[in-house]
Amino acid sequence: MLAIVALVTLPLVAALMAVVVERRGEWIALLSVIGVVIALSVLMPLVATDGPVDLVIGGWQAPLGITLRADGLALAFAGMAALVMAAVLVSARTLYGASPSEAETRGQWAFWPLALLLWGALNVAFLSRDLFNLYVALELLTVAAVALVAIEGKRESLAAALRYLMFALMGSLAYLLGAALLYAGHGTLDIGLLAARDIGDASGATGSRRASDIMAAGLMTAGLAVKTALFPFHAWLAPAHAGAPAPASAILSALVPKASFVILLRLWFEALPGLTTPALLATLGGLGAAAVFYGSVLALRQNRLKLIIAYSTVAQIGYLFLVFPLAGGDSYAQPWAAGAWTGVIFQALSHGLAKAAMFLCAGVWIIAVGNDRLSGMRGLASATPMTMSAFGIAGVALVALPPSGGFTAKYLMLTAAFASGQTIWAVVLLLGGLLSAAYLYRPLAMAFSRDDDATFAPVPRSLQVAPLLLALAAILLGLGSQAPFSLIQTGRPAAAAEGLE
Amino acid sequence: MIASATLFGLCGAALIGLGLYGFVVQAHLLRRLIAFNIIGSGIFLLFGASGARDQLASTDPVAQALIITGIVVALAATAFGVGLVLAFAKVTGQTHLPEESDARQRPLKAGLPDRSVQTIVKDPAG
Amino acid sequence: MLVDGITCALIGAGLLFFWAGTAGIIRFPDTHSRLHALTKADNVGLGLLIVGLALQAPDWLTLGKLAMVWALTLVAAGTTAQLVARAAITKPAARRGPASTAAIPGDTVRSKDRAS
Amino acid sequence: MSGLAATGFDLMLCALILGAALAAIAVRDLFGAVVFFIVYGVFVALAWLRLEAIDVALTEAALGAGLTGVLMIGAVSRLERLTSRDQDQDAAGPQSPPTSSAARIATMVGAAGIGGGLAWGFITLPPSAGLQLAVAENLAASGVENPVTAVLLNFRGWDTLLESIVLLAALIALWSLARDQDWGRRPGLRQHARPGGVMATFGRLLPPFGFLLGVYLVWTGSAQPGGAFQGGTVLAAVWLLVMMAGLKAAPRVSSTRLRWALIAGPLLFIGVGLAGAVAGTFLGLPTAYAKPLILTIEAGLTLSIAATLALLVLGAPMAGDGLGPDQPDKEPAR
Amino acid sequence: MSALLTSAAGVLLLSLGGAMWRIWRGPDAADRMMAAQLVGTGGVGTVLLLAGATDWRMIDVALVLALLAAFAAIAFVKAISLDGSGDPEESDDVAEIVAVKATGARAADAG
Repeated sequence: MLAIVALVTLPLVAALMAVVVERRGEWIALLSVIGVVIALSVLMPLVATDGPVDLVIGGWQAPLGITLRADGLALAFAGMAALVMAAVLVSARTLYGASPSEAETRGQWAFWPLALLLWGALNVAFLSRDLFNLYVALELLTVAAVALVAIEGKRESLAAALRYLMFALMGSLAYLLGAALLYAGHGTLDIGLLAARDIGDASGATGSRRASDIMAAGLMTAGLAVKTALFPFHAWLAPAHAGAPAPASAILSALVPKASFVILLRLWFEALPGLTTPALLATLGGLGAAAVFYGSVLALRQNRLKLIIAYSTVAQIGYLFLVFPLAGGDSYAQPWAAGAWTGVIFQALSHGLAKAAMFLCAGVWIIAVGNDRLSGMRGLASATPMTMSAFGIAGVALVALPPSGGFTAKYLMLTAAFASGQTIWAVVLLLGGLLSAAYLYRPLAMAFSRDDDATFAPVPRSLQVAPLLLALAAILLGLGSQAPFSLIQTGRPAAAAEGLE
Repeated sequence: MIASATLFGLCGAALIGLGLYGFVVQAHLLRRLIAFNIIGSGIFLLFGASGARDQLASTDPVAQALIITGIVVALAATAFGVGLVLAFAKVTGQTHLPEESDARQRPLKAGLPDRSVQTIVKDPAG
Repeated sequence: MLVDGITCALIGAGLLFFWAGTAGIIRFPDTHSRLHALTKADNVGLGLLIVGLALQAPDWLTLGKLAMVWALTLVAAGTTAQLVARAAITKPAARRGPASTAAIPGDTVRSKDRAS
Repeated sequence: MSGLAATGFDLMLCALILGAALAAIAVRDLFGAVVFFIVYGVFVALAWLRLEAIDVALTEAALGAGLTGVLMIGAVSRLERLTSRDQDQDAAGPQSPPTSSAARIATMVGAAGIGGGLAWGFITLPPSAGLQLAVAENLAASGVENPVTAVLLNFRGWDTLLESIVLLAALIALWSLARDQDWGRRPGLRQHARPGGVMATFGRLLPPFGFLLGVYLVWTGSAQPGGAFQGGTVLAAVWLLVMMAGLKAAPRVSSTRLRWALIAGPLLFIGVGLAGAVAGTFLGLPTAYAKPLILTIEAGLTLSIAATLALLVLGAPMAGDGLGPDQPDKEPAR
Repeated sequence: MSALLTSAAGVLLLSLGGAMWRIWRGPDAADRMMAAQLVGTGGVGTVLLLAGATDWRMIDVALVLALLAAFAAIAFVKAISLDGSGDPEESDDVAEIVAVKATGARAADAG
């Protein structure tokens, strides 16, 4: 129980301390990373063997109080977030670290609390069972994320931050309105208690299918989709993620969309499974498929590395939404639903690790070259071999080649697609993989082409190690998939085993 | 009590619609923030009214607490938004976002002041 | 009963002043005279309302709060009326909207994008 | 009779709220929109009174109508200065193309559809008392008599803790928008007023009242409507007024004392929560100590909220003109 | 009495419609702000009447409203002052200093 408390409060306390303590933000962040890693290493085996652990805050049971629950889904994402944050904090030291003798600068002061607050908000979003508490966490996440986009103060990043803020604010409002309607209708905001009311299941004793419930579900889904940057709400993502400094981009792209996606999973699989209809599932899947193609095509057309990586996120987020049709179907018992659920979580984890690695690689190359244009990348492979291999390995995970975590994900999802007779989604998965190979080929080819005249600024080794470790973690996720696989199964909602609708 | 709750709930729904229209149609960023706040208070009214429709006692205290939290959070977002708009205006001299196509980021044109009046609505009084 | 009657009379008179203020702010031709109308309503209308309500006050705390509301509005109305009037008369800026005059040093638009 | 008068009042209030909102969106002039928005806040506060939600009405009056309005007024003024240089003010530049009337009508239809749908959903909701009963049952164990405060500080204290951190996050985010060379300076424009003038006098006269009111609202919040957020907002307004009247300059963002004040509330709150966690329940307030603990947390929160809100209104640190009684910034504090 | 006070609150509220009209029409910023002040004072009066009609605890809202209305007015006066942070009572030479400083800073910016 103390471990759960540590998981959600340590980053927040660290952020508060980073506000007052001058020029030592990096060390405070490091301490909190160590603390969270310890908490996770206590919690993960415990949860994997004994099942989910609840933390009833203040001792007030829902519906009056708020409960945090450490289940497999929450811990898997919290673990991924901790890995990414650790790597990012190491990489950000060159940009925002300060020696205690120098005067404090704006970036050195602002980056650490913002990154830590974002992390704290993420952990709350993964663990909380209360829809309104999740709203507050999402707002904290949004404010910190937008600030990180704007932190360089360039006109492009300010414009990107504003666009992001406008989208995110509307998303928050839609989500809040939905949560308010659910509370008004059912007198609780707790996901478990909502599930117990069988909302939408008119056949049950307590169930009903009310206009306000359908509206609430639609509004919350739309709001969360905006925050996850699902096509067609993706317009804010690429400029925002590409406009931020590399460590911030890594957090933004790898972690931030995952928070709203986890809430979306919990909403449909745990709280309101009775409200799904085949048309809704197909729509969400269709938007996901559109995102895969549209994001990939846009990634193919970019001439800047960070934009390629950012548009790739649009495409990769599309895969996540395939869980809805894949876990659906029309027969009774659906053995594939659990596979689809697990596969999508693997996809999210693998994408998080690989994408963070790629943005950190881009950061290394920006230091070496001075910008992130593809044309400037000639000869980088021989100049920065370690970073090059990190990028390549991350690419393997992104394209979902074996033995990466991405491959495990695609394998599970493909199996689900074929088993449920929904071949169309299998086609999306396969074509998407080809497209991602295509858009990653261009920077790779450019980096491997020889250019003997090119001179690069030296890059500290510590900066190059972090992305490599992250990329290796993405591979390890596939090689040692047994442990995460069983962790994800703990506390898996019933709908993820029996299928939606 | 029942009647006023219903009335204010409907008023909240109307405010959400109004604010949404304003948010979509207007390009001026400050006006969009105003529209955001109008939607927000519409949501709160709807929420509060739904908790006040039982005539047994006063408005649901949990709903009230959530609304207070919501108002504070909205203010925080608004204040940061205003700061962002000012920073953007300081760098570009503009008060709205440039149109942006997906494929390529067009560079911002600097230095052109925004004097556009986005709404063309007749004065209802005359 | 008598107290209730006095309350009604005072509140009625207060409302009359508020309506007079509103009429003034609609009908008077220029900013300065409208300001005059506003101040009347503020000071006298609200004052009458408060005296009327004070007769109904259940306890001393409420009475004290009523007095504080009145004091607050009196001071605030007096101050702001004077300042707004001065601003409206002396500064052409007030005619069109806030600030259409000089730019401030710390706040000027940078001619070049500082980062690129 | 009473019902009729009340219904008439409610109808009129709804009309005014909608009218103010419509005008805030439709009026041509930006400053007019801001003024309508302030007026709108006043009306919405009245609506909360009609719904017998006095706590919310206080918050709306203080934050919605008050601070947000002041924030917007300042923003309009600064925006006009930032965008009005060397161009004829009324010349239409090549801005984003005005929304076509077809798009406008489509938006209108869509927004009306959403509003109408919500209205329908609202009407078809079965009446529910929410968690009123659960709160009433547990009120005795919460340590306070005001049910809203009980929810905010005890039953859902975790929400409130995160909320106070959101405020702080917004301030960090706002400050991070400063230019690099302005770091360490004072936030916002340098305020100045004629010493001994009307404004300066007002700035001396009002604070005692305001301070009393703010502290009273926090103190009374445990039994009656009021609390840390409402009281903190009033105190923020008082502090802002003192700064605007040129009596005291805003503190530098590099000030360590200021930074401790900003985090004191959230830190104290988390500290109490962690102490509870060690004793067995995270954020658990044992009934016997609940009231003093809540009052302590509220005192800390009030300080932090007041400071944070005031600074949020002031804006990012910047180089000012330095005309006030406080001397110009010669060098940014290093 | 309660009904009478509520009716009085309604009558007061109705008068605020006129102030809304003035905000719409302007023409000056000062006109708008003055009308908003009237709405603020009227709002305070309405709160007081409602408090008398239903629940005296509502009177705190009137206090907050009165305080913050005054504060908004000060913010407005500041906003329309010469440099956005001044006082209309400051003498003209202050205005001159502002202007000189502004040109100086522009020159520094350009150089």
